[in-house]
Amino acid sequence: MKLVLSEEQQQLREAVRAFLRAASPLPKVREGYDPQVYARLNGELGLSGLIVPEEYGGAGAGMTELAVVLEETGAALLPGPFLTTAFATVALTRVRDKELLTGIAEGRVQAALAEPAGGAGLAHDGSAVRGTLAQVLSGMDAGVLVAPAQGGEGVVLVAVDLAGPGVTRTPLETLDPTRGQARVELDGAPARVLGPRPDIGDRLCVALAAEQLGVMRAALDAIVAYAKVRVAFGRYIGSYQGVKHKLADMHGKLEQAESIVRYAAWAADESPDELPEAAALAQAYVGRACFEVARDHLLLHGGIGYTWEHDAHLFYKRAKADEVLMGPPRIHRARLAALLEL
Amino acid sequence: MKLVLSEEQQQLREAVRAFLRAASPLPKVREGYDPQVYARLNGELGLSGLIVPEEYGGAGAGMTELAVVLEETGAALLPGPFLTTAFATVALTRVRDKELLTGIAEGRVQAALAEPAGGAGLAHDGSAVRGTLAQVLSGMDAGVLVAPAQGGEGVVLVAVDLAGPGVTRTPLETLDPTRGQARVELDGAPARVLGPRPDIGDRLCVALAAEQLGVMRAALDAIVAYAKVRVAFGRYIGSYQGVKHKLADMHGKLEQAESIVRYAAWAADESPDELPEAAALAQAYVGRACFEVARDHLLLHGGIGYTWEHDAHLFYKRAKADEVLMGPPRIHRARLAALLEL
Amino acid sequence: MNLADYRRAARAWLRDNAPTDDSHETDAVTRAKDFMARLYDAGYSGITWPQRWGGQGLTQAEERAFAEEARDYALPTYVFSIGLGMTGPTLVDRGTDAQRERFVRPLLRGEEIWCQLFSEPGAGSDVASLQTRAVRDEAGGDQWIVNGQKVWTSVAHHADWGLLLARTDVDVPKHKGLTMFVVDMHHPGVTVRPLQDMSGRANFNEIFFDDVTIPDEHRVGEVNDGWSVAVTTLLHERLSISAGVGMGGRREHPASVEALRQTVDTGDPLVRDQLVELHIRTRALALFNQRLAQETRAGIFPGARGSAAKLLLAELTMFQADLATQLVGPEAALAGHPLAQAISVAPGMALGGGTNEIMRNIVGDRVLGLPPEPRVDKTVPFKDLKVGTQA
Amino acid sequence: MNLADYRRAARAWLRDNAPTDDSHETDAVTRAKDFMARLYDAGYSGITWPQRWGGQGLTQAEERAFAEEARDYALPTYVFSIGLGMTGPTLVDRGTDAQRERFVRPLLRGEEIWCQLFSEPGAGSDVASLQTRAVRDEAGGDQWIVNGQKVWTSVAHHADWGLLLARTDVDVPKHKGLTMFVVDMHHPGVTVRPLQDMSGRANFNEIFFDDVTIPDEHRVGEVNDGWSVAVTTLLHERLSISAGVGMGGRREHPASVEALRQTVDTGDPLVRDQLVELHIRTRALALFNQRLAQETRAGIFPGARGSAAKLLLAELTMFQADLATQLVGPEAALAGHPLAQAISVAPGMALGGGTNEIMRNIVGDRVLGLPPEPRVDKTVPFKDLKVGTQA
Repeated sequence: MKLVLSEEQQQLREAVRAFLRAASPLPKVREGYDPQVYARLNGELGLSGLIVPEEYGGAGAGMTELAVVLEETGAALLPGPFLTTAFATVALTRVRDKELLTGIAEGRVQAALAEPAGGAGLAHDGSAVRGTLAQVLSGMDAGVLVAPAQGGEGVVLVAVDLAGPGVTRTPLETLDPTRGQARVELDGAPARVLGPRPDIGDRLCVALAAEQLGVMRAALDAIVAYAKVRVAFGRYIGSYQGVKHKLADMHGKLEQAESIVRYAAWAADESPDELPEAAALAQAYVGRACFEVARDHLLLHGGIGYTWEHDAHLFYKRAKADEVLMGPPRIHRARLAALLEL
Repeated sequence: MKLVLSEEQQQLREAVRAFLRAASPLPKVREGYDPQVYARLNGELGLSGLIVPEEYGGAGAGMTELAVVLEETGAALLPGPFLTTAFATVALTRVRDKELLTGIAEGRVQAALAEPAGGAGLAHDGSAVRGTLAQVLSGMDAGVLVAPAQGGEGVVLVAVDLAGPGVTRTPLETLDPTRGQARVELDGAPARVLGPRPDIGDRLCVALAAEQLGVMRAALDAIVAYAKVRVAFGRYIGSYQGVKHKLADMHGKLEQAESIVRYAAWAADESPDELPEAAALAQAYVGRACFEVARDHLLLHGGIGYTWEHDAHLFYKRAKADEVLMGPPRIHRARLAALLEL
Repeated sequence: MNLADYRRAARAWLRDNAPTDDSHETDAVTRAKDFMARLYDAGYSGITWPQRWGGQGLTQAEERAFAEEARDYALPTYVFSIGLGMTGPTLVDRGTDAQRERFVRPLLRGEEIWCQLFSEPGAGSDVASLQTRAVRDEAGGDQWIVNGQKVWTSVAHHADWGLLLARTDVDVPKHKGLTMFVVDMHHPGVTVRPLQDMSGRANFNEIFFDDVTIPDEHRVGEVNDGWSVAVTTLLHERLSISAGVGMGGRREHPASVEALRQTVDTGDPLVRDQLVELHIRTRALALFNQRLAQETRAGIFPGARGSAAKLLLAELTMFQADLATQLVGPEAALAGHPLAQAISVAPGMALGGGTNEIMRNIVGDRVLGLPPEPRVDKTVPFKDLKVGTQA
Repeated sequence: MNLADYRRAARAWLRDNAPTDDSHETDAVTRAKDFMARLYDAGYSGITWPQRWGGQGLTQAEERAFAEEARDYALPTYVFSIGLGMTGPTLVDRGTDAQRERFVRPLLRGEEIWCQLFSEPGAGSDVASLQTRAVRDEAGGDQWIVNGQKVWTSVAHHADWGLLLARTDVDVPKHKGLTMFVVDMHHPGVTVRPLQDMSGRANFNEIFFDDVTIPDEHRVGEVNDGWSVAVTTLLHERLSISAGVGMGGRREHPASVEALRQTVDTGDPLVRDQLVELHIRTRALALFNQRLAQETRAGIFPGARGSAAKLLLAELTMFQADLATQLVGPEAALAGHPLAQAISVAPGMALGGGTNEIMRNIVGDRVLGLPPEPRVDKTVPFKDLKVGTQA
């Protein structure tokens, strides 16, 4: 088991962190998805091809490296389809037809994966799909939809050009102002069958947990920094045990969350037997801890944290949106119960 | 709805509190059940007859008054069969044969009620009972056992002389050193059938919650007093927010617990339709709150609270023993779910 | 008139005069002012206030009777709430006779709207560290010149007058250099800017003062004795908040047990148990509030114990919005979903009227009598004190 | 010898020499001393300690290799743990050559047992406020006379020597008037009394000093510089605690998921979910501890982050005993039930080695770099300082 980053992985982290600090600071995050930032993410850092196999033009890295990157994009609250494209890439590396991977690796294609909790919401006839997806993450920003669809030979994964015919996209305003969703209606939209639907749920759990780890880390950093400069009653608020002890508890959650994310990513790469339990653990622990830390970071800011112009609510809302992204969080606990054969 | 004590009820409270402070201080509590204290409780305060109807020599008071008294006996961690005799009295006022009530009112009889969660553990043939009761509260201290038994005409309540033939009592050492339990085996012990088993579960819940309210109040009082005299790093520990804020949260639990106990006792006396929900609420909230307060009161004492000679563990253990007295606490939550038709 | 008659008369008046719907055909403030004038003329505004200044001079009993009769109506008195709950009582307690004469009756009749100007960006929980300056200018006819910024001001965009706490001496400790004023909100140099909260709504304002003059006759209390006046105001604020705690509307909350049982899967025992937990906490706090209310009626003033109730309400509000979104799942993250709004406004209860930390200090100090924290800010001259946000 | 050979040799030695059962046929201390002598003679005691004083002069790598090989054995080294983990390293770091010569080798060979005498009834978290006095008596041949009381002393009833922190000057601030000594535990005037904890066991002692003399040559460090020596000892204590955190035995705990799934009704979905919660918390902390261990092996010293792990362990220990008794119900309240013991000992983890509040301070100050609390006790002469328990 490997819970500590290698030197290369640390370098990757530093590079992504430095890039995002400069290219996507929080004032810019409020402006939403910027394709130019994505172009640079690919051009300068090659992130879009990170987990694409080398034969399709990618770097062939594993979940451990993807987790390192998602932690940073999470900490930066990077807007746009980065997470969902990572989800789609995880899916695309596990189907027969891998052609889309090249476009993703080159940064030409942003793909949105729709993976509704309760099976396929679409039906296909070999060349076109019909059906409605109620909530597609970054559905307005992505160019290609990757989704499961029911056909004659069972459930397969299909790819649909979101700018093509038969597609109606409706933007949904979301709690999280930094990342939107769309309702997508498909009425005979041309679709390409990629192969049988792969089993990727565990890896999505790990990827999302990595983003959540970043969100909680950045939220804790922000409130710790504020506690060192904000004064009340003549003392820095961080010197009051009422604040200090809460921050210490938040730190304990962060340490445990990071340990779990490293473990789950390692399991995805190296120990598939451990992956299901590790993935369920990651969502069950990290999703909750992320919201709790983001919540307390907001509350400890006092009144200013309640204003729209302060950034605290951005972390709080991303944390809540992420917590329920894959369904009511109890599903991860139920899965743990099943895996532990309780 | 009445959530505030009347002047008479406040006088009752003061009288019981003053008596117990003098007659049963904590060093004496460690010596266990003292029948002489009970004799005075009856002689000077008439407590044994409190809820016995006047026609049987009692004061004919309601659950509201009983709750006031149990709060004080709880706060004092009074050893012996006071609670179980109160339980038995609640039962005896609701059966056909009320003869035992006179002895209870006079303080001659201490009765232990055995009310196993899962129905009757005993069988009777009209004149004698057989069977085993695994845990009878104050079973070594009481003179009479009141318990449900299965007979030809259904489940009835029977009374058994615990000093009589066919009775084997084995003292059980318990977590709570201030109040013991006994295993009681009945092998043809002479029994008197009192009448059909009455439905008293809700009232027992309320009575126990009143004791728990007293335990948590006394625990909070003790740690608040200590926080005002104990110094660390040149300051009273109660001046540190780490301690102060925890005590404030404990106070909030106490306020809510008291409100619930007053409400549930009022419902028992005045609004039977509300009683089942109020009683389940009382156990679900007060049982948990009592343990949490007793736990934190112990922890905040620091190392000294971990010693046998300090009293903190007596409250902690009583709180835990009370929490599980009627079964795993989840049963009260399950009952609430059923009553709310969730 | 005995109390029963009083109550009957109030009931009849309300039946005939209370607006039954909240339709927005005419301007809300105009309608509110119109209603307030009728309320005053009928003798139901300022029931316990002194007759000399326009009140009715009656007792708490009449006021309570009217409040109980009014409970089922949504009276449009929101824009007057600061004036009626805080600034008016402060003027009655601490104003000069000239100020009472000038301000109280129009306030009670709804002719003039008031706001309260204490909080600043750098002075939240620690109000007395505020930095807005008032400098005396005797050349200009004994007046004061005010510069600075206030925040979290309700109804300021409608207000005619504001009760302003400003610093008049920086060479003394922070509590000892403050003075209270009445400021004309229509004066040039007063800028009111709506402040958007994290839910996107603008229920509050920021106020900027740029060389705003105030005549000395609008000073409330002595120079540099403003903190004691502010304490009066804050006491009234606490009373009016705790009077409102636990009142009305909670059953319609989208995160209440009643609402959730309609929308979530109660076939799942875990969901059911979470609703039970929410029920337990909701009932526990509701009963505590009812007990406080019964004690108050019995003459036992709750004092700082109301802060415990406010703390518990803040925690419950956060808990239930959080729980509800977890139970509902992905849909709760859509901006149009009632729970998205609930999770966005939930922190407000913990931040308005004192943070949870301040509430815990109050309960610890005043209810439990715990020793105070050592204070570093009570003796240092304000100009040497660390305030606001700084490294 | 390369590391692989070292490890093989250690494995072979342990296989042949480690006691395989813990039977109590002979006196436990006698058996422990016998084993310790063999361990020392085989070169496995004091692996990293200087050769000059009886150690092996090897590196952390060898020590870790031996510890890993020894993990599966229950070596009877408990009575030596204070000497090996705290007082011995302190003497090596801060003792005189004469002290090292006299004390270190017998300590490593298990010939003499040590205890540590810092805590007092009035000085728990705040060790430096201790009141035990050592007064110099030059008349009696340059010696010190000690009076006072210590508490929470492990293995004191077996100890030959104690490392004693005592106050030698009350006219200076509390940290500046302390001196460290080695005290003979067999000296007349030393009384060791077992201290029963709340579970009824006596794993600790109270020690009373009544005119106990100590020769000045047994002073460790300079007069009034005892606090800096104590800091060395406490650093070693923290290292040896954090090395032990998360090690062994937790799966056999009666409140572990593994134990509970055998005894409680997992047919109830609510019970199952509670076990899931316990699993989540247990795994979260175990993985954190493993990450700290991997970082340590990679040369990243965890420092104060170990206090976060200790805090989490204290909370988990309390949580799981509490949860387990709730799940089991009335039986858990019988003294013979394993969970009755678990709930009785659970608070100990939060109270030994620093309360949860102290741990939170350490994490806040040293990990997060938060500003310190204002300190009132650093400048006041000790005799004027409030200490212990007083109104």
